[in-house]
Amino acid sequence: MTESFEPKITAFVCNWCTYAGADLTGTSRINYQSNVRVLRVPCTGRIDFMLLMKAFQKGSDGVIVSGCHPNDCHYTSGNYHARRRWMVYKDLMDFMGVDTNRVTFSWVSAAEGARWAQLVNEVTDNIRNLGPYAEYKALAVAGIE
Amino acid sequence: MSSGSHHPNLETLAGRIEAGTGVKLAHCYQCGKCAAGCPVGDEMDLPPCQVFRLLQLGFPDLDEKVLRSEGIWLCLACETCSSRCPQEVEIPKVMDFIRGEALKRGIAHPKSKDILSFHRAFLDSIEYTGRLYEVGLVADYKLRSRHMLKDVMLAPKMYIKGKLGLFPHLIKNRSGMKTLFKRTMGKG
Amino acid sequence: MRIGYYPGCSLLGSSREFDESTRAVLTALGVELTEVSDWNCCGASSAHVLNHELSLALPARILALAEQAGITEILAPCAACSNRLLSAQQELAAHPEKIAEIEAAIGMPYKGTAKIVNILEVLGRLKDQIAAKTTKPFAKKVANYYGCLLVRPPRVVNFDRPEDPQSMDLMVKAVGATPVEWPFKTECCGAAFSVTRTDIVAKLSGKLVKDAVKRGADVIVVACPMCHSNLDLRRSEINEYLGEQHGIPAMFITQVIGLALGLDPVALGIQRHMVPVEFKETAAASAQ
Amino acid sequence: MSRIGVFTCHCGENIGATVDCAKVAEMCKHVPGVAHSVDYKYMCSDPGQRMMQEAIKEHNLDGVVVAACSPRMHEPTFRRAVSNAGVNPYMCEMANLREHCSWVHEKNDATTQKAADLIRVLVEKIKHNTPLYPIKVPVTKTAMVVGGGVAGIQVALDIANGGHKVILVEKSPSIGGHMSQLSETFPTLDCSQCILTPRMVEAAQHPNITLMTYSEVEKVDGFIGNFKVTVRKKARKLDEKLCTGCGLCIQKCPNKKISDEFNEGLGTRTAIYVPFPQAVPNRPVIDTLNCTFYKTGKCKVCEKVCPTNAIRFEQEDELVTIDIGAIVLATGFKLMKTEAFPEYGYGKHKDIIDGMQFERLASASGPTAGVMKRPSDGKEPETVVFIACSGSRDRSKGVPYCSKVCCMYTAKHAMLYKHKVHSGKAYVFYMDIRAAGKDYDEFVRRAIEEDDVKYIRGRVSKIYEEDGKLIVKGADTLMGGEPVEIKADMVVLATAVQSNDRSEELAQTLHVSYDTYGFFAEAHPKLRPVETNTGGIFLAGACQAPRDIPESVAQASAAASKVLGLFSQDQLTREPIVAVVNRQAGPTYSYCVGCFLCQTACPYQAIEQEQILARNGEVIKTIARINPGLCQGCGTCVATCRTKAIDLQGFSNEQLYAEIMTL
Ligand SMILES: Cc1cc2nc3c(=O)[nH]c(=O)nc-3n(C[C@H](O)[C@H](O)[C@H](O)COP(=O)(O)OP(=O)(O)OC[C@H]3O[C@@H](n4cnc5c(N)ncnc54)[C@H](O)[C@@H]3O)c2cc1C
Ligand SMILES: Cc1cc2nc3c(=O)[nH]c(=O)nc-3n(C[C@H](O)[C@H](O)[C@H](O)COP(=O)(O)OP(=O)(O)OC[C@H]3O[C@@H](n4cnc5c(N)ncnc54)[C@H](O)[C@@H]3O)c2cc1C
Ligand code: SF4
Ligand code: SF4
Ligand code: SF4
Ligand code: SF4
Ligand code: SF4
Ligand code: SF4
Ligand code: SF4
Ligand code: SF4
Repeated sequence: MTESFEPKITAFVCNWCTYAGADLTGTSRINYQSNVRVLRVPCTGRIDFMLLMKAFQKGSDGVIVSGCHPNDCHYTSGNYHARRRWMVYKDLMDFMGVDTNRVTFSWVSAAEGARWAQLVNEVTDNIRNLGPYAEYKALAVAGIE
Repeated sequence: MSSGSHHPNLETLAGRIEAGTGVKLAHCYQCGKCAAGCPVGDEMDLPPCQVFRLLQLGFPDLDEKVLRSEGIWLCLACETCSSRCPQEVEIPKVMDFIRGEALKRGIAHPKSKDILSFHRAFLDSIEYTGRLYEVGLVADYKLRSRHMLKDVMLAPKMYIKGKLGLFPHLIKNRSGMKTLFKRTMGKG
Repeated sequence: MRIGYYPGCSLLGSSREFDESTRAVLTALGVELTEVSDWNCCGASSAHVLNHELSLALPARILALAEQAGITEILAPCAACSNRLLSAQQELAAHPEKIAEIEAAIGMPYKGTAKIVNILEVLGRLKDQIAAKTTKPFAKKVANYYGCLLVRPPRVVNFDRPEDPQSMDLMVKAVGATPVEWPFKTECCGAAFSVTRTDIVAKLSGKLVKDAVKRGADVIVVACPMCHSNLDLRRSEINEYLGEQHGIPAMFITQVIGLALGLDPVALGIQRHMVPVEFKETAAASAQ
Repeated sequence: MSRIGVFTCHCGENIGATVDCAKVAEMCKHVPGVAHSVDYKYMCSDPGQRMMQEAIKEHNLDGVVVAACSPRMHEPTFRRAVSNAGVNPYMCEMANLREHCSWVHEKNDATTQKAADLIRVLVEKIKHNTPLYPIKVPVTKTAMVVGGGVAGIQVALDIANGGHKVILVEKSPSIGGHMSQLSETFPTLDCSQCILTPRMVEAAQHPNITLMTYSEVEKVDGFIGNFKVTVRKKARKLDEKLCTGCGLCIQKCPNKKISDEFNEGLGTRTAIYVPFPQAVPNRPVIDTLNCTFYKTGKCKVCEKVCPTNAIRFEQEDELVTIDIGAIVLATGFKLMKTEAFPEYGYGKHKDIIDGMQFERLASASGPTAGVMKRPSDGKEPETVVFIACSGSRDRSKGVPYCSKVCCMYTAKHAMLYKHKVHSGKAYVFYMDIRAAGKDYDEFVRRAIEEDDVKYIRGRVSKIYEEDGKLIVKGADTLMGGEPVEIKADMVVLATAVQSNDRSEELAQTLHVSYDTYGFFAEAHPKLRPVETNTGGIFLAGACQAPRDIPESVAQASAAASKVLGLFSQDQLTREPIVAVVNRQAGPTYSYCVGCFLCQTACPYQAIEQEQILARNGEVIKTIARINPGLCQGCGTCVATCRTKAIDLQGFSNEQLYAEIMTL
């Protein structure tokens, strides 16, 4: 664990809540660490397992998935499906040997600008502590891609 | 992400009640339906809904007021209140629990003595014989409560009717019974 | 039909006639009772007041003994007993983590598989047979008193309706009686205070007796020894409290059915009541 | 090879002060596929947009990344701009250098690097973008309103007055709903019939409104603007065109002892009947379950007396299918019955009635002509107990919610009773008084202060009958739970408002969501309260939640305005962000294996089953098909599909993978 390690964090966020929340972080000028790269999707319901795996494959050290709070989904129940699926994903990742500490599922609403900054900072620090995700390479060699 | 798990705080009486009975005091919304139907509601210094109200606030002096009350000893466990409570609060369970708490703290209402004497006599009878020995129970209760005269008129009649066995029914495995009591009551 | 039998303490003493009449009636109907051997008291209305674990362990021992004897269904005629057995069984089923300690206390393995039934459930199954074998219809007006513990709490006992139950009404109809409409079928008689607070018993039971008479009942029929004690043994206190003399008898449902089936009143323990079982005009007719 | 242009905006100092925009533009020049990269002070300004359009022409660009503010701010602006320059608008993406970068990070190399990264990601995405075209669907400008209570009538009138055709479907023989049963209405105490009947007549006579009473919706196909609704017209057993509503048949029908629904069982009616004298339409129906002719084959008195020979015993139900552009559900509620109260005698005491029965007793057109008489013996009740929250806010009865209207109608009932029986005593058992509308609390206070209604804060545990009185055992929690016993002559239970019978079935027929209690679910509780999740289907009145008349009517007008908004367009334009199921040539035809997991996951019921047929008509394969009219583009189906047979336009797997691969 070297001090100079700068983790790569990929965030999948929904357009309506978390993306807007992150916009609000900006409008409120709340500073946070710049390691995160945001990918916008219409709804967390759109996020599937392969996207997460691809992110790790491409060298992400940590992944954030964030959408609307339960019951607030722009698409009524997309995040409900997402939530149910995440449970399965976690198990699946566990099974495949992926370190589930490296995936953070969260809700950030359009009004929670500060929450977004806090989330990104927490995850960044956490992953920085965990160190680079070198093990993934081993998994990849074992052929899970 | 908020988690649904919730741990009662055992420092407070409300928390201990929740841990011990599964009843959350906050579920009671003070409708009074329990008091309205309780067969002894008019005898109680604190009707069931008041017991809940005082406990809900979590003020130690109010908790103590409840523990010292007579009403909690009058509850017959008839379950009228709990079967009608709109919030499905299991009131008699809480009554049981707080009586235990009052005893532990030694602040049970003086009038509880008779009732307690009876229950103690009852359990003693089971502890030693395995079954309830009614004559023994009544005699024992009278000794403990000093209500010597009460019921003396009834006993001979019952005897004549063949309803009072003069000797206890002893179960075979009486040592097992002792163990059972030690392991449960022993914990106090 | 074979069925396990847990009489409970009061059926050995103050409510012997409930035991006698239950055995007599069920035998007459071809039911074989296997008594749980070396059974202990269920703790009734006392154990839970003082110690929760004790109130689980006592019934658990009974259930464990029944299991050992291969009993799959136990009749507990006393409503308090069947209620306690059910409560303990359900609590242990919901909290299996408590079972180990209970097993240690009772010194036996516990599974909690035996089904617990009350007397009305068993009689209910035999209703057609009872109706067919009725030789002396019990042509009385009956106030059916179910008390608390037979139907409450509904989440535990899951039997009949919690208010205005019907099973006993249907049963007495089957033997020719007419149930009266009355509002106190499940009103508490004071049960547990039979010894300690006879004043409360007199007041609560007094209300029942008075109303039953007012609604024209010839007899109050019960299915619980505690109810019976309060309505029968405590009648003098009740009458004193009411300032009126009420001679309306209180009978066990099994005695009513026994009489209807033509069984010997003495075998049914009718003579053991404090309030004599006598009926105003129709008494003679039905005794014949 | 793509020719992509990158335009990096300084936003004055907003981006420029933190991110080295010139350097970013320079870095982007070297990204494969980028044909042009510049930075500029204000991209959204006129000169900025013009510069971009010129660059598109000059460099022959086929895609554009604008690296500026949030797409939630200016995406429409720049998409319009590129479109005007001849490039498909969906070939333009925005990198968020301001909200997600310059405003939230320190000024340093990492931040500039991040800015460049954000652009590269989108450059890769655009390489996989395909031109998309807005979806257009036609609109049938006829609305259907289901349910003819006050809410449904209001919706129908508003749409009809807006110039469009409305079909009002009502399951019972007359429109009017519960409001037609009410005596007087809070908070003004004006006569319900007096304000409602004119509306009913207006609806019946409106040239744009077609009433279909005694009818029910059987089937709904299609989507917003293009529904096909099948309605079952139940047989009235008479020819409505011939019948004049003279009522002779009703007078002569010998079968007079049938319990009357309109009077809530407090009166009787004949087998051929109109529910109430002011019914609209004023045409009878034959109740075939109770008619002597249908039971025994004899009678036909009605047929004999009818002057116009309108009776048709052999008439059958009729199914009609209608093209509809928008549907408004206004099917109202039902009241919990007194049978649901074991502790109050399971409904066996005649003098324990519910609120609607009280309305009928108090109504001048009711069975007692508005004179207070209790049902059991017709005596004037001297003491009446009203019990609020009966069954509501009661988990043990399965209704934890507040029914909202009963505090008010209970105050009204107590007041009406006191106005009719001056010497009478009225008690109200309540838990809280919820009277939050305009003039509502004043109304309740009036009952207490002027009409001397005694409010007791507590619930009633038991009611039983003794010596012709009802003994009400309650408690007063303001006196510490003191038991209170009242000997009453009549008890009125303000029973819970519940979702109507078979509302769940109806919701399923229409593919709208409903809550745990069977009330129809709005799209958003605050911002889209009259829309459902299904495009083109709207809600009004108590079918969505317990509501009083003012709210029902307000909501009805809101729903009507939504319909009118929809009908103001000839065609609907929708963003092409929709899912598509993969199709290809045989023998595979599609990756879809027909598991239809996607169908259950889709929140909008946008996924249908489609059969691929061989030339001889044989089904080769059944696959999923997305209806672009219904799909809202959430992408849930994409994530659900295990064979990756579905993709979401604009956020396809390929596009997202490309983005990730650039990280
Ligand atoms: C006792 C009582 C007193 C009240 N007093 C007042 C008052 O004083 N003031 C006040 O503001 N509010 C009062 N209310 C509330 C008022 O009744 C409601 O707000 C109002 O009736 C709601 O109107 P609605 O059109 O939404 O529903 P409803 O009146 O229930 O009308 C729904 C209509 O839809 C029909 N329908 C149902 N299902 C179908 C179907 N599947 N297909 C076709 N048609 C169908 C029904 O037959 C009915 O005609 C009172 C309510 C009660 C219970
Ligand atoms: C403390 C508080 C908390 C609340 N919390 C909630 C909640 O959690 N959930 C909820 O649903 N509701 C809540 N509300 C209620 C909610 O705020 C209101 O329902 C809502 O704001 C009403 O919106 P409005 O547009 O009618 O009025 P307003 O929000 O008051 O908007 C009126 C606008 O008109 C402008 N205006 C006024 N006069 C003129 C004029 N003459 N010419 C031009 N413009 C004018 C005003 O400047 C203002 O912008 C809360 C209210 C309060 C007070
Ligand atoms: S009935 Fe239940 S909710 Fe009501 S006051 Fe009693 S405990 Fe509380
Ligand atoms: S269980 Fe106790 S508190 Fe409840 S009604 Fe019976 S006596 Fe009253
Ligand atoms: S396009 Fe956005 S970032 Fe650029 S000047 Fe306009 S508002 Fe600012
Ligand atoms: S008698 Fe004939 S015309 Fe008159 S109401 Fe009846 S059906 Fe209609
Ligand atoms: S046929 Fe039926 S509806 Fe007609 S008059 Fe006879 S009973 Fe009435
Ligand atoms: S409106 Fe009033 S009476 Fe009705 S449920 Fe709500 S609080 Fe109870
Ligand atoms: S989930 Fe995929 S494979 Fe299954 S039906 Fe839908 S599109 Fe076809
Ligand atoms: S994208 Fe969403 S709305 Fe569209 S079909 Fe898929 S799940 Fe349904």
